[in-house]
Amino acid sequence: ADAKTIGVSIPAADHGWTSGVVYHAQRVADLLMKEHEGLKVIVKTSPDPASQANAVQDLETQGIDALVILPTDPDPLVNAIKEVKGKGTFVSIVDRAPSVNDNSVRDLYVAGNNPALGEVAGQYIKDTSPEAKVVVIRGLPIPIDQQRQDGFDKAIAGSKVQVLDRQFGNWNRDDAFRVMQDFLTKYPAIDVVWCQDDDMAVGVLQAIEQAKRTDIKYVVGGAGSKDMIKKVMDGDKMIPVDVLYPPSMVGTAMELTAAALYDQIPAHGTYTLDATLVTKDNAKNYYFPDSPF
Amino acid sequence: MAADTEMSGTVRARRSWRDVDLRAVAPFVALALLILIGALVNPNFIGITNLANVATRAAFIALIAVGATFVISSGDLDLSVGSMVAFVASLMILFMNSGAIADPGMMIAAAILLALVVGSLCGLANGLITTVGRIEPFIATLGTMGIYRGLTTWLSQGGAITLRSPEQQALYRPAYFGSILGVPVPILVVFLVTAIAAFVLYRTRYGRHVTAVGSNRDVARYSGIAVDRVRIAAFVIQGVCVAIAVMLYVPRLGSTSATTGILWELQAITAVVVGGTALKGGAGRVWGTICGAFILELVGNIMLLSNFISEYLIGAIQGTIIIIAMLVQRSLARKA
Amino acid sequence: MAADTEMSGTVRARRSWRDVDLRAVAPFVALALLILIGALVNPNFIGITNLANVATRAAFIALIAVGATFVISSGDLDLSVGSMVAFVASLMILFMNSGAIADPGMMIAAAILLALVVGSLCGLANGLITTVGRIEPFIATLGTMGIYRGLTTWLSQGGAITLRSPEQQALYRPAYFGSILGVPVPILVVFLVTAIAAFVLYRTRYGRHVTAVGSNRDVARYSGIAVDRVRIAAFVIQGVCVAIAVMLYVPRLGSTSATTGILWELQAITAVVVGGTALKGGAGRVWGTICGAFILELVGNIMLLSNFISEYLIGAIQGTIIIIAMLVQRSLARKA
Amino acid sequence: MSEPAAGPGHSLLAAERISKSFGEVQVLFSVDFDVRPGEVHALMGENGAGKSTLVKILSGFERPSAGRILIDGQPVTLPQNGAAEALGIVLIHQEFNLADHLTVAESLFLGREIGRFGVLDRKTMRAETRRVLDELGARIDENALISSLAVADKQMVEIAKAISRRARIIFMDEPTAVLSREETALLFKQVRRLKAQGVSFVFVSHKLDEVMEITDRVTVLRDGQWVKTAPTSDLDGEAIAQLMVGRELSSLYPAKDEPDVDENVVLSVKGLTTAYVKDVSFELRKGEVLGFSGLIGSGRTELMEAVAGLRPRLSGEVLLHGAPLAPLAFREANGRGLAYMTKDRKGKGLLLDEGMTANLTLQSIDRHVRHHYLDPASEARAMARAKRRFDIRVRDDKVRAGRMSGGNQQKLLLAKIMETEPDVIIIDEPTRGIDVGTKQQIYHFIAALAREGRSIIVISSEMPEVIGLCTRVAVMREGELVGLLEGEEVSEQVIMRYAAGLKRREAAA
Ligand SMILES: Nc1ncnc2c1ncn2[C@@H]1O[C@H](COP(=O)(O)OP(=O)(O)OP(=O)(O)O)[C@@H](O)[C@H]1O
Ligand SMILES: Nc1ncnc2c1ncn2[C@@H]1O[C@H](COP(=O)(O)OP(=O)(O)OP(=O)(O)O)[C@@H](O)[C@H]1O
Ligand SMILES: [Mg+2]
Ligand SMILES: [Mg+2]
Repeated sequence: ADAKTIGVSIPAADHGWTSGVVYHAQRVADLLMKEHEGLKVIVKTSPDPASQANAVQDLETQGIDALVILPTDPDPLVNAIKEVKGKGTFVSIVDRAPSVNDNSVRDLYVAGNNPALGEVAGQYIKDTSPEAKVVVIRGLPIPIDQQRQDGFDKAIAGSKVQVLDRQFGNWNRDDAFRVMQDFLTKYPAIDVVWCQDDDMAVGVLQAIEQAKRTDIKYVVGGAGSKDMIKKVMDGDKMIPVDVLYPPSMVGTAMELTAAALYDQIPAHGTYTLDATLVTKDNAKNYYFPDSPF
Repeated sequence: MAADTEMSGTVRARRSWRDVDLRAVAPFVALALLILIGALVNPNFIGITNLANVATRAAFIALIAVGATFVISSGDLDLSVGSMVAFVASLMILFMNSGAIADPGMMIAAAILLALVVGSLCGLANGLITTVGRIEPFIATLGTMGIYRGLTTWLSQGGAITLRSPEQQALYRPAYFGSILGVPVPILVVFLVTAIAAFVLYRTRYGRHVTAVGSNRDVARYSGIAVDRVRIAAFVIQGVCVAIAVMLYVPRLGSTSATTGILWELQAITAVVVGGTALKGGAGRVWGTICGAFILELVGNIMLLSNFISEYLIGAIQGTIIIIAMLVQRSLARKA
Repeated sequence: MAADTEMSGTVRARRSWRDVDLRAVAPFVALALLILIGALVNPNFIGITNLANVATRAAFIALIAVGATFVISSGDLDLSVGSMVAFVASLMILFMNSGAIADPGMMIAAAILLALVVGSLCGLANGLITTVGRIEPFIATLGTMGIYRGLTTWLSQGGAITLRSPEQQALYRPAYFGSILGVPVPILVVFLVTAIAAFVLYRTRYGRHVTAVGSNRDVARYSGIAVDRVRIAAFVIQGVCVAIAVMLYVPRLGSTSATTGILWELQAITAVVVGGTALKGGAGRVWGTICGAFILELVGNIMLLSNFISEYLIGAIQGTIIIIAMLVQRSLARKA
Repeated sequence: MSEPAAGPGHSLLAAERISKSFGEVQVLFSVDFDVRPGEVHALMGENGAGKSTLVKILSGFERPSAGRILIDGQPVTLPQNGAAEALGIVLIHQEFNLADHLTVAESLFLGREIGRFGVLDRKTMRAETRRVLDELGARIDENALISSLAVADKQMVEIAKAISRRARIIFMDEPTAVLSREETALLFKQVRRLKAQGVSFVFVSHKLDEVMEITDRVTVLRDGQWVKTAPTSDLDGEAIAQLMVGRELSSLYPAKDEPDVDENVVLSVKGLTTAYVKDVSFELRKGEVLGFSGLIGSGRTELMEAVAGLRPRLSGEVLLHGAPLAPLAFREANGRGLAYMTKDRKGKGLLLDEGMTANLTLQSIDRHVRHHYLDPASEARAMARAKRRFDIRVRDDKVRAGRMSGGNQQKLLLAKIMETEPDVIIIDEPTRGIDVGTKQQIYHFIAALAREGRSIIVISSEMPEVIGLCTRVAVMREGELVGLLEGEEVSEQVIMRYAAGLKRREAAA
């Protein structure tokens, strides 16, 4: 087989989900290199858009045939991606779509569905507890977080589900603990917590346990960390479900890209992954005990 | 009481007596004002549970900031404390998970000892690089900040490190969630540590030397003080304080991740400065420091409890409040 | 050449001539060493494209750090620059999206002017709070850091602010991606700004005053220098430098969000210190500063180009390299 | 040769062929020096002669480049950084060695705190501090912060610190430079008391009368070389001065030129009151040299800083050339030709980390701006001029100000102020730490300025200086102006009586 290089640019492992991304990217990179002789896969992580733009440039310097990128923040990276694409490199964008997302920017888009993550959570809450009073813990003030909020709002629109409050927990356990403690102080009755991220759910659960409050029926996280999936599997009352937002999507994109490079399948356009609702019944399909996330 | 000890530490000229009095009291006045505002914002605020929550949460930053008071008083700066928390906590949990000791009680004791040793060594490393290597503390500890954080990420492979044994967890949990005579353990720990720190800073030879080194290094050297040793010791004290904070942190969530302790260094330094210690070195105010830590946590708490602030603007308002608190403090200090 | 200008700016003792010589040259030696290491790590490294890329990327931090050199030389510190970048860039893009001016060229010119005005005003605010409010610059600018960041989040309503008109984008793009006589525009801008800054710092009355204020405020006051005005002006210069960085930033990414510029303040300060300026204030080294910015960017670049370092350890190794670079520099400076 | 070599048995401490170089600059050339038990030994020499360097070497703060030091006849290597105190060797530095954030009591015991197991016994230390201060007659609060002390009080703290140590030899590097006659007398009382107990002193001073009064032997250095060691009784002031300078000195003070009574009033202060100074009024005429005398802490510095606009004033008016001067308008005052020279040259006068030129032109930088940029050549010319005019002597032109000898720093500071070409000049302690030869030059310089029609206020703790230079002398006491002496009245006895509160002016004018 001929020598090809795939560059993979992903966010640095700064919280649970991104660490899952790094794990899967490296796992699939090894797999692919075993599968295709002569293929080199270089994985690079970056903490923020500006340094990711640098990383993309540096990958280009090394000479790559394809770029798989999961942008920390898509819009600021469009120019950098276009630069690569302009040189005829095959480009796959994963998860986060820029506002202009057509084939002038990329060849392949593997979409994690952020609005759907919010929508599935909202739908579940609306169905299980139609009159729920909900507090929401958001991530960081960046677009993907906003999309999840929008999806959630869309799902509960018109229902009797009521959002008491929204605050940022920065996708960080300690901050989520703090925010939850204050929510508990502020609201005497809360039915459901939606924190859209399993890392933050860890802090939320501790805060609830400490306050010994029994009014909270359950917590909906998201992303599918092994700890939370395990709880769902074990039938934990506080974590009845999880919304899948698998960090392994980066691996899917890498596999599709490799396939495109070696002309096994024509890979173009958009592949959207579901935001699957994980329940006690299907949980074991999504449990990866070896993953760091 | 707290303010009293502050002042007896450094008795001043008669002429500037009232002046100093107010300067030491100023952070406490700012704290009282904030509590007043909080009570107006939300009736739940003034409840025992909420105040206890806030004080307990402030414990981590307060403990770290007590250590930072030593480092800053001696004229240095330590930016690595946040990632040091993550690093020490990771090692501690990994050790507890290793099952090296069967008895959970013994295991926890050994883990605490390990945390203290690792914390001191991290502090020692900072101290040596800064003094022997003659690198500005800002840069030296920015470097070790990267190193400790990187090692943590590597240990956890980017994910979380979670305490596995439910037995250990159950046994250790009260260290954060428990209370003695109605006072949460973390608050007791903070007061104990601060009292010891105040004693060391104001009543011992070492504390005197810290002030002298921070105030004027040449003078200290000419007075036969081993300047580098004093500075290194301050970094080690900082490391021990970080380890104590970790001891309370681990039982809280029973896990660490790559995000643990991010930006805590800025919060600790802010607490120290809000508490009245000057960044240029010289005079340290330990009680002021923990007051500063409470102020910072209270500001966040009030924001969250208030109903009229857009979540997007919280950062902006927090910044404004800190500036206003400092202005109040300055104008108080200047008046007399 | 760069090092030359540095020295002619601050003429020193003949006896310590070699000594000073080396101290000013040290950052450049560290830079050269790094380039050597880079060449060994990856053959692509030494290519013109790569080096030009790195230099171009370093432009943001370099420009901000040039401003920081003034603030630090005058004995202050500005932690708000990172969020100031986000704030100024957001306003600039919002203005360009507003369609207030039809002609895209005119619009860009007006937007640049706006950025400069907003940047200066942000700097002015920092300066006034620090000097008139008599708040430690660390706290004052930590407060405004929260304010500028919060306002950005609010402006973007938690999302991104993206330049909409493709016409404007196309017209403005060369400001970052273009080159004149083969030299990328940002590199030209950096050198131009640094040359002007060096001139101001070493060859004007204002520059002399900055050094005096930074090395001893009382002496400056007793010499009839308007200390506060000098300090405020340094903050304003910092604001203008941030605005210039924004002018290059907007055409590069065409979009901002609440995460733009996070931690850039630490990078800028690091660049200044690695470049040989002391955080205590006093003599500033502008050329050293941009050398420091290149060093920081190069370290990142080498990490990325090398393929044998675990992703998780990058932070740790980056930290180590910075410490080693400083040690090299110190031992060089001490030798002569 | 002129002196029989002291046998080892006679010397407590002896230095043999000491040389010292800083980098390539040699400042001491094979100097011999010895101290006998219970003697007071004066070390004299021009500014920059190497006196401070020698005493630093003999007390372990600097290492000699060559030569050896003997204690009780045994060659030793002195421990560094004040550790020689354990051997009974104490140095009062020419420049203060106190930390701003400590109190007086804390400073006194810094590095040798009393206490057990590292825990301080603060009560004992405070009481002991009080005792020493009382012995010295210093009215300083032992709990006051060093940063709140006036320069002279800091000097007293330094002296108290040295005296409180159980010393065999005390080196005193210009301890009296900022002290008035009274404090000096109290200091000498202590010196005599300790001397009677067998303590030896090495006394560095530029004040010849003090040297004649207190010392037993004199050693003179010139340009880093040993010139002579002789019993003080064998010499007189003139002889010492001649040995130092290497030439004969004409009269120290120039002829006074009294301004006409109808000469314009250039500076008029009316009812000026600050936190400490109470209701002071005086006038300064064109071409006049007005002296301000008084004890330490009498408020002269505070008054003048308020006049110049460096300190807030509570009430009162200042007229410069007839036009009022707003409070705290120092820059404006500068622009209108008023200059103020501080006595705190390290804290407020010079940028210690900068070179001479940067310091010289700091206040007058506008004169060297051409087309908005600084003209280094013009600055260099100014520097060359100032060196000639004020006899600034350095062995290395690029030396940092902080490393210059004390006297040369003082000259640089004076030069810096004069660069602004002021016509009303307030000088606080003009000759602090300046050698006799240069003193004479400075006095003539001041007189020449007055003759040119400039007006000068001289604040000085050296009574002969005020008397020798000024036609009128104001005396202050505890923040008040208690006397304004003219003509015959300008004499040591009269000034003293006012300063001590034995006499005061009838109802202020
Ligand atoms: N650390 C140093 N580095 C370089 N030169 C120095 C240093 N210390 C002193 N010198 C130089 O040594 C010479 C002698 O200085 P020294 O302070 O001993 O003079 P001095 O006799 O005490 O003068 P003064 O009467 O003015 O105090 C001066 O030229 C001075 O600039
Ligand atoms: N008894 C006192 N009460 C309050 N403040 C005092 C007292 N004595 C002195 N001070 C303060 O100390 C300072 C007096 O020192 P200042 O330097 O003004 O006097 P001076 O006459 O110039 O003395 P010196 O001889 O040292 O030059 C003033 O600023 C004053 O505020
Ligand atoms: Mg001297
Ligand atoms: Mg005075």
